[in-house]
Amino acid sequence: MKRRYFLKFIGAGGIGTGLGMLFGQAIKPPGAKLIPYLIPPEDVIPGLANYYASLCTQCPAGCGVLVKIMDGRAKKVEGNPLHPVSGGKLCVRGQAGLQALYNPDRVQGPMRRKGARGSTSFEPISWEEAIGEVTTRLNDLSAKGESDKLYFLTPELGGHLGKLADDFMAGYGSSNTIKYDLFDYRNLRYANRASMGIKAIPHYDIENTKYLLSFGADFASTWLSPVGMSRGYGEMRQGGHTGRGKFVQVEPRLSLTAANADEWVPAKPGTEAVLALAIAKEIVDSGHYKGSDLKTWKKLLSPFGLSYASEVTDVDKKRIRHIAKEFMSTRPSLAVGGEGISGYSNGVSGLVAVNILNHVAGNLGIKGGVQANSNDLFGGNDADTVGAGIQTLINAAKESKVGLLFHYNNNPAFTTPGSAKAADALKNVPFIVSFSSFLDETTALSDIILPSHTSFEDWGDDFTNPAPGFQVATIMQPVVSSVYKTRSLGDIFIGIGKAVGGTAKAKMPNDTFATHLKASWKRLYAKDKGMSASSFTFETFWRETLARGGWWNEKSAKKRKLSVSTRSVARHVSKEPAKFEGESSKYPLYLLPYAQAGHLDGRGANIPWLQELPDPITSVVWDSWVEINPKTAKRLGVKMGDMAEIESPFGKVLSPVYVYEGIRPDTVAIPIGQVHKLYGRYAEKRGANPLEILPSTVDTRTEVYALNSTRVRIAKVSRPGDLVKMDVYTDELGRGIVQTVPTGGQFKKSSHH
Amino acid sequence: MKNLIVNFIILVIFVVTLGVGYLIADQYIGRAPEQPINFSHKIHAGTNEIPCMYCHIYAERAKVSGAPNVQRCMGCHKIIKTESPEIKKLAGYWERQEPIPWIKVHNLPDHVDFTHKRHIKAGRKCQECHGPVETMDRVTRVASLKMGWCLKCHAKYNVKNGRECWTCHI
Amino acid sequence: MENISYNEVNEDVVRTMTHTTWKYWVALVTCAVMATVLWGGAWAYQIYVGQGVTGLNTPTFWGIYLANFVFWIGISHSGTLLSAILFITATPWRRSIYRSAEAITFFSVLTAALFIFVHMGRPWNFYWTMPYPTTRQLWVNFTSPIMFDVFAISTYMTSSVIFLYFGSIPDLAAVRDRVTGWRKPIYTYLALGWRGTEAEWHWLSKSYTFFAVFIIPLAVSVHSIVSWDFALSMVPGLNKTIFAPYFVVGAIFSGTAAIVTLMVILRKSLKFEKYITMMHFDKLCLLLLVMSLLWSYINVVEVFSDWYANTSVENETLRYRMFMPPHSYMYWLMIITNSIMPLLFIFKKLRTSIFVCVVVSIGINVGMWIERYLIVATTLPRKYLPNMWHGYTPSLIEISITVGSFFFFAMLFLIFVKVWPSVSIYEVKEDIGIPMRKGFKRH
Amino acid sequence: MSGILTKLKDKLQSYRVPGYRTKFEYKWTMVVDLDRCNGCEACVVACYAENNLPVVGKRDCDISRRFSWIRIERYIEGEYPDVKVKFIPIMCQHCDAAPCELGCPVYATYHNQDGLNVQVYNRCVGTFTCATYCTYDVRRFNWFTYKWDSPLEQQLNPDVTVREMGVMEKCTFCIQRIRVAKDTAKDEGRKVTDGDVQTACMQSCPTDAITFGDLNDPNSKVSKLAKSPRRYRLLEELNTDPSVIYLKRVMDEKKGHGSSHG
Amino acid sequence: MNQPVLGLFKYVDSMVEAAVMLKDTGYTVTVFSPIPLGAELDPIIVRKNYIKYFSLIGGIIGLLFGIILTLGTAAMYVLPRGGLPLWPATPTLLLTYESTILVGVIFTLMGFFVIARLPYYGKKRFYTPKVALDSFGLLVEDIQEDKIEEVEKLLHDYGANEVNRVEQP
Repeated sequence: MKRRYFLKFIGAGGIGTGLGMLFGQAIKPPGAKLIPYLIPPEDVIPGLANYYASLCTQCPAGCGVLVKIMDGRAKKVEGNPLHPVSGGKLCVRGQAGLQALYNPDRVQGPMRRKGARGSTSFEPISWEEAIGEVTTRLNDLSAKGESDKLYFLTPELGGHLGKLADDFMAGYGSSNTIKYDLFDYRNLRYANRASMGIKAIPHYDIENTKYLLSFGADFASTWLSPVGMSRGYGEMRQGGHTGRGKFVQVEPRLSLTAANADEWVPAKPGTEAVLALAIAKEIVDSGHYKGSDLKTWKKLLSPFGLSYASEVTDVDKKRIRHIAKEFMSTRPSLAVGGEGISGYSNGVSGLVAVNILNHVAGNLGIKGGVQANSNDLFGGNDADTVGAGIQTLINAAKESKVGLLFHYNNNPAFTTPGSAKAADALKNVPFIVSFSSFLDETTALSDIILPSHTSFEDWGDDFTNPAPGFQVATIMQPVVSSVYKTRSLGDIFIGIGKAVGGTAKAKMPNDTFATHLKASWKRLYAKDKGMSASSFTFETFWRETLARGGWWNEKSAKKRKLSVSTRSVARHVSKEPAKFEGESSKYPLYLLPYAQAGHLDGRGANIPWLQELPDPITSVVWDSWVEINPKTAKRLGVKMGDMAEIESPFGKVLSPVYVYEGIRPDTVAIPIGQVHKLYGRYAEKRGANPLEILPSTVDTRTEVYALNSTRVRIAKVSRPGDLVKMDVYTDELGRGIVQTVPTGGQFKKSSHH
Repeated sequence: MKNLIVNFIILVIFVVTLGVGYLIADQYIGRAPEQPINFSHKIHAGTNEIPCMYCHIYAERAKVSGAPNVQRCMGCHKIIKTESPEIKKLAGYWERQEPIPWIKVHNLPDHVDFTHKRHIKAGRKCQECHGPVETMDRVTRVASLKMGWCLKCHAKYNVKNGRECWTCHI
Repeated sequence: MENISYNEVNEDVVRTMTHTTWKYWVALVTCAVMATVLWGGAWAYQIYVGQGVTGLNTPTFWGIYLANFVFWIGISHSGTLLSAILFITATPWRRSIYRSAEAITFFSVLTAALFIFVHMGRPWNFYWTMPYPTTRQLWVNFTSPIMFDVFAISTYMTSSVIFLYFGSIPDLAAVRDRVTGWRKPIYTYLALGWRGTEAEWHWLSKSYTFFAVFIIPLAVSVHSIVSWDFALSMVPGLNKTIFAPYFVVGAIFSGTAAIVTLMVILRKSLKFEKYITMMHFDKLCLLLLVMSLLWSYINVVEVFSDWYANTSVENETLRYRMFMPPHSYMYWLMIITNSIMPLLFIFKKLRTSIFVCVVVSIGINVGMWIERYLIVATTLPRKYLPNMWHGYTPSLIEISITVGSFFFFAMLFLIFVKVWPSVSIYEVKEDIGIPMRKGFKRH
Repeated sequence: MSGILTKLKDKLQSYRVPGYRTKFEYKWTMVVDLDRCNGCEACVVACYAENNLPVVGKRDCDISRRFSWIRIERYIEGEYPDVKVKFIPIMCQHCDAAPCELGCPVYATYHNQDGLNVQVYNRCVGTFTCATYCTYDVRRFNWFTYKWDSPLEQQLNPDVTVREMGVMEKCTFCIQRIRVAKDTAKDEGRKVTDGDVQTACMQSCPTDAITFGDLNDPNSKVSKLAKSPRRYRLLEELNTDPSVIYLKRVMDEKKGHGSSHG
Repeated sequence: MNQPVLGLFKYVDSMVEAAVMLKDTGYTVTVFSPIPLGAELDPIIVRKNYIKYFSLIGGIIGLLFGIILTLGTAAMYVLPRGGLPLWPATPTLLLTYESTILVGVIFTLMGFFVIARLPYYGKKRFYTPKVALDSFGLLVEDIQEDKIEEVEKLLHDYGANEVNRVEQP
C-alpha cells in the first residue's frame, strides 16, 4: 500500500473517532435532575411505600382501606387487613377510586357559571370569592326570612361530616337535608324497622350460613357491602370449618351473584314477594315454625298457597316445596332481599316478606342468620332514619320553594328516572351551589362550584352500615396532598358557617374539619368505655386509631333477639303484585334496569379502569347493552350486537343487544351507569341509560324510585351496533377448562338431617 | 478508478470510526456535568473526612442513596464558611425554600432496578462504583454503568443470582 | 438449438444488458416507487407508531407478515430445485433458465428475511437475534425456531448468493469482454480475472457440483425449519409432524410456478424465444403437475389426520378454515388453483400453451399464498381457550407492505436482468453442443 | 480440568427437567379455588393498579388488545332456565415446561430459580413467538406507546417498569413484591415465609379464591391446598406443567334441578 | 525470451489433436475455451479433484463449529428454559447441520480460489476475449525462438483458424 493512502486512512480514522466522541458527548441527554428534599419527612424513605389506613367512599359500604403512598403519590388502594368489613380485600370500585383522585377531568378549583345554565361554561374564581358569594346568597335568603328555602342534596354522609352538615343546616335554620342515592337502602331500612323494629341495617351472616336464599340480592357486585358479603360467600363455600353451604338465587335475570348460585330460580318479575311468602307458608304449614303465634301466621300466609304462587311466579310447585324443605331443614339458613325485590313498586312488601321468611324459618338473631346491628356509639345518626327523599326536593323545586340548593356528590340529573324531570326542576332553583369534584350533569346546572376533596385528600369517618354485628368506625385521613385546588367539604361548611355568622357560626366551634373530627372523636372516647379502656390517653388512642384505620371492638357484639310479629307486618302482606307501567299487549317485556358492577349508579363511569373492565357476566366494555333471551331475540329478529330501540310509555332509548340465555324470555335488562352527557372524557356519549325511560313511580313511604316498574317493547333499528365484548365465544366445547365436581359429596358432609 | 476505491475506503473507515468514537465516548468518558452549586466532594469527603452516609442518608436503607436535603447542608453551613459565594447560593435556596436541582451524574435507565441497600449491606464500598469521590472537586462518573460492567462485578464477587435477569430488571 | 452460433449467444445476452428501452425504465421506476411508498412508507409508519397499526391482536400474534415470509421463502426454492437438483441429475433443459431461477432464490430470500424484521416489535434491535458476544453476557436462545430461522436463512442466503455468483463467473468474464465505459471496471472486478483456461473450467465444474450437493439439503432444511416455526408450537392446527414435507413440497410447487410466470415475462420482454423454448414450459409444467399431485396428497393427509383425531381443538381449526367465511372462500379457492387447475397440464397441448401456463402458474402462486395465509390466520385465532378466540383481519398497512413486497421483488429482478447475464451464456453454449469437425457433439 | 467438568456437570444438571424445582429455594405457586371465585374481577383491577397496565380504549378492545394480565374467562352453558355460568381467572401459568421459553430467540423470557417464568422487557425484540406458542393466551403486547392522561400517570407504580412499545409482557406473579419480601427476609436473615408475598390479585380477592405461596415449603397454605382432591391444572394434557393449580368448582353439571342434594 | 503462440480453433477435436501433438513434442500447452470441456480433454490432461478435500475440511470445521457454538455457549451462558435441558439435542443437530453446510460452502469457494488461483487482476496472465466467444484457444509456451514458425505451421495444419504470436506478459 502506498504511504499516502495509509496516511489518509489513519487520518480518516482519527478524525472519525474524534468527531464520534464529540458527537457522543454532545447528544447525551443533559441528565435528569436529582431533586433532594428540602427537609426530609420523618417516616419516608424514598422508594419504599408507606401504607396509610383510610376509608373507601366509592360506595356506602364503608370498607377500611390501606392506601399505598410512594413519594407523596397514592399508588394503590388495598383493603385494610385489620378492618372487620374489608379484611384486606377490596372490590373493583374501591380499587379504581384512585383514578377518581387522579382523574384528568376533575374540577380543578372553584368556578362560577359564565354562560347559560347547563352550558358548562365556567370561569375559575378564588376560594375567598366563591365562599363570599355563597355567603352573600345565604345572607340574602335569611334576610328575607326564607332560611328554610335552603336545601342540601347529598348522598348519605357518613359520620361526623354528616353531623357537621346537619349542624350547619340547623344553625342556618333549614331542615331540608335531602339524602339521595339511586341505590340507597331506604326500603330495606324501612322494611326492617316496620317488621323487626330495628334502625340499623342488620348483619346478614353469609359466612356462617348453610343455606342462602337470595331474592335478587346482587351482593357479589353491588348490593349492600359487596366486599364483606363476598368474603362471607367465599367462607360459606369453602371455609372448611362448616362444610359447603348451598346458595339459591331468585331473580328474573342471571346476575353475577346468581351465576354463582347452585340453583337459579327465575321467578316472574315482581312476584318474588309472593314466592317468599309461599315458601314461608310451606314452612309454617310443615310445622317447622313453633312460635306461639303460629295460628296468626297461618292465617296471614293463607292466601299464598302453592298453586297460587306457582301460577303467579312461574316457578314449579315441586320446586317451591323443595326450596322450602331445604330452607327450613338446613340450619342455619338465611334469606336476603336485595335490589331485585326492593326495586318494584311494592318493594317494601317484598323485603318484609323476606323478613317473614327468615322469621318463620328461625333465622333471626342467630349465627349464620340475620343479626341485629346497633349504632349506639355514634348515637342516633340520622342515617338510620328514613327522611325526606328526592321527590320532595323535585316537587319543592318545581313549586319554586327552593331558594338555594347545596348539592354534593350525587347526580340526580342522571340518576333519577327521566319522567321525574329532575334536571328541569333544578333549573327552577335560583341558585345552586355544587360541592362536586366532577362536572357531571347536575353540577353543570349549578351556579357556583366549590369542588371538594376526594376521599384520599380529606378527613372523615364512617360508622359502617351495615356493620358486621358489632360497631365499626372507620377513619378517613388525607393520604396525599390535594391534587387540585379543592377543599374538604367539612372545611367548606365551616368556612361558610363562619362567614354567615349567627347560629351557624356558633355551631362551628372548630376552625378546620380536621380539628373538628378529632374533637368529636375525643367526645366519643370519653363516652365509650371500650375506647377509653384501650388506651391511656386520647392522644395515644387517636394515633393508634389512625394507624389502625378506625375503631372496632368485636367484643361489643350484642346478641339481640329479633322477631317479626304478625301485627307489624300484616299491613305489608298483600296479594297485590307489583305494578308495571304500560299495557302488556303494547309493551310485552318487563324492563329490569340494574346496577352494573363497575359503575354502580353511574359514578364509576368516568374511571377508565372501570370502563375497560369487562362486565362480569356479559364481558362488554366501554358500553351498555340490553340483555334479551335468545327466544325473544329470535322473535324480534335481533342478533347479538344489533342496535335495538327500547320503548316504554315514557320514552325510548337505543342500545346494542346482548343475547343472553340467563334472562327470562319476558324480560329485558339494561345496566345503569352509562350514557352520561357530561362526566369527563371517559364517560361521555356512550351506551344507553335506562333511567331515561322509567316512570317516576315512588314508594310514598320511602320515596324510593321503583326501578323495575315498567314494561317496554323492543324494535330492531337499522343503525349498526358497536357492542364491544371481550368474550366472543362462551362455549367450553368440552375442553375441560373449568372443571367441576358434583355437589353430592360436598353436601353430605354438612347435612344435619 | 483507484482514487475512487481509496476514497470509498476512507469513507468506510470514517463511518466506522465515527461509530467507534461514539461508543467510546458513551462508555468510557465520564460525565461531569456542571452543578447548580459548585460542591466539592474533595473538601467534604476528602479533607474533612465526612463519611458518605452522613449526607447520603438513605444508602443503607433504600434503593436510592439520596442527595442530601437542603436542611442538612444548612445544618453545618449556618455557621461554617457562610461568606463563600457558593454557600451564599446554598443559603439562597434555603431562604427561598427551594430544593437544589442537582444534575444526576450516575443515571441509570428506567428499566434497571438498582438498589443501594443490598450493595452497601453486602459490604461494597461506595468508591467501588463511584470512584475516588473524595478526590474529586466535581463529581465525575468513572464507570460506564452498563450492564456488562455490572455483571463483571457480580461475577467477581460471585453474587448469588448475580446473573439472573430479574435481579435487576422487573 | 443447433442453429444458434456461439457468438450469437454472447451478443443476445449482452444486448439485454446494454440496450434498454424506455419501457424498462418505466417498469423499473414504477416498481421502485411503489416498493418505496407501499413498503418503505408503510413500514416507516409502522415502526414509528408501533405494531398496533396492524390487525394483529391477542390470540393472533402472527398475521400476514408471517404468511409473506413463508411465501417468499417458498418461492426461493425454485432456484435450488432447477439449478441444483437438475444439475445433479444432469437434466439438460435447465441450462437456459437456471440463472434467473437462482436470482429469484436470492431475491425472494432477501424479501423473506426483510419480513422477519417487518413483523418485529422492535426491529431496531434486530441484531440481538445474532449470536455475538456482548458485555452483557447474554446469548441467543438456540432452542428457538426463530433462531433456527436466523441460522438457516443466513446460511441459505449466503450459499445461494455464492451459488449464483460462482456459476456466473465465466459469463461475467464474457460480459467484461464486450462492454465498454463505466461497466468495464465493474465487470472486470466481478469476473475475478477469469480466463477460461482448462484448469479454471475444471475446478469451476468440480466446485459447482459441490455447491449443488450442499445446497439441496440446505434448501430442504430451510423450509423444514420454517415449518417448525409453526410446528414446534402447541397451537392446534400448527403442531403437525407433516408440516416439514408439506412446506417443502409447497415451496417447490410455488417456486416452480413463479419461475413459469417469470420465464414468460423474460421470454417476451428480452426476446429470449430462442433460449426459452416451449420445451422448457412443457417440462416445467410437467413438474408443476407432479408437485400439485404431491401437494394435494399431503393436504388431504393433513385434513384427514385432524379429522380422524376428532378432538375439539382440531375439529375447530378445520371447521374454521374450511367452512367459515371468509376463510372458507379462500380455502376452496386454494383447492381449485392448487389441486384442480394444474390437472390441465395432463394434456401436452395445454402444457405448451403460454396462456394456460401463465394463468395456472399465477393461480398456483395465489393459491400458495392463501395456503400460507390460512396457516396463520385460521389456527392462531382458534387456540385452546375459546374465550380468547378472536379473528384476524389484516389492516391497510399490512396489505400495503404485502403488495409492496411484490414490487420490491420485481424491482430487484428488473435490476438483475440489467446488471447480470440472465441467461447462462456458457451453459447455453454447452446446450448447443461442442463444435466438432463432424458437427456439434451434444452432451 | 476435572474441576471444570464437575462444575459444568453440576451446572447442566441443575436445570434439567425432572424434579428440578425442588432443588431450589422457592417454588412460587398459585392456587385458585374456582368454588370460591365469584367472578367479581377485583383481581383484574388490582392487577391494573399494581402493574401499570394501560387502558387501551374501545377500538383496541374491539380487536382484542385489552391489557389485563389476569382475566376472568366465563363459559356459559345450557339453555334458559338451566343456565350455568362458570368463571375461571386465567393469568400466566408460569409453566415449568413453558412453550414460550422455547420460542424466544433472544432469551427475553426464561425460567428463574424460583420457578417463575420471567419476562425481561428490555431484552424483548417483539417476535411474538412466545405469545403464539403460549397455550393460555396470557401474553400481552405493547402495540403502541401507551399514554396516561395527566395526572393519571401519577398513580403508576414506580416498582414496575412502564413498558415501551414493541415489548411483550405478561403476569409476573408480582415479582416486585417477591423481591421486596426477599429483600426484607434477607435483612432479617431468614427465608421468605408463607404470607410474606401477596400478589395483587390475591390481596384483593374478596372471596379468597386466590392463594399464593411457596410449594417447596410443606407447611405453606398452597402446599396444603395443592393436595386437595379438587386439584387440577389448566390444559394439563399439554404437559406444560403449570405453576397455577386450580381447585375444581363444585357444581352439578347435569340439567334439571331439585335433585342436587345428597 | 520465449514468445508463446496462440492458436484459435473452431473445432474442439482439431484443437485436441494439435494439443496432443504439441504436448508430446514437449511444449507447454494451455487450453482456453468458452465452455467447460470434460472428457474431450482427457487426451491432454487428467486432473484430480482436490476441491473435495476443501469441502470435506470445511464440512468438518463447520460441524465442530456448530457443536462448539451450540453446546459450548450453552455451557458458558446458562440459560434455564423451563422443560428443556441445557444441551438440547434438536437445536444442536439443526444448527450444526446448517453450520456444516455454511462452512462447507465457504471452504469450497476458498478452495476454488486457491486452486484456480483466482481472483487475479494483474496483467501477467495471458488472455484474449476471443476464447470467451466461439473459439477454442491453444496457448503454446516454452517454445525456443527458432521453433516458433514450426509451431505456427503445425497449428495451421491442425486446423487453427488463426495463429498469433502473443506478447510475453
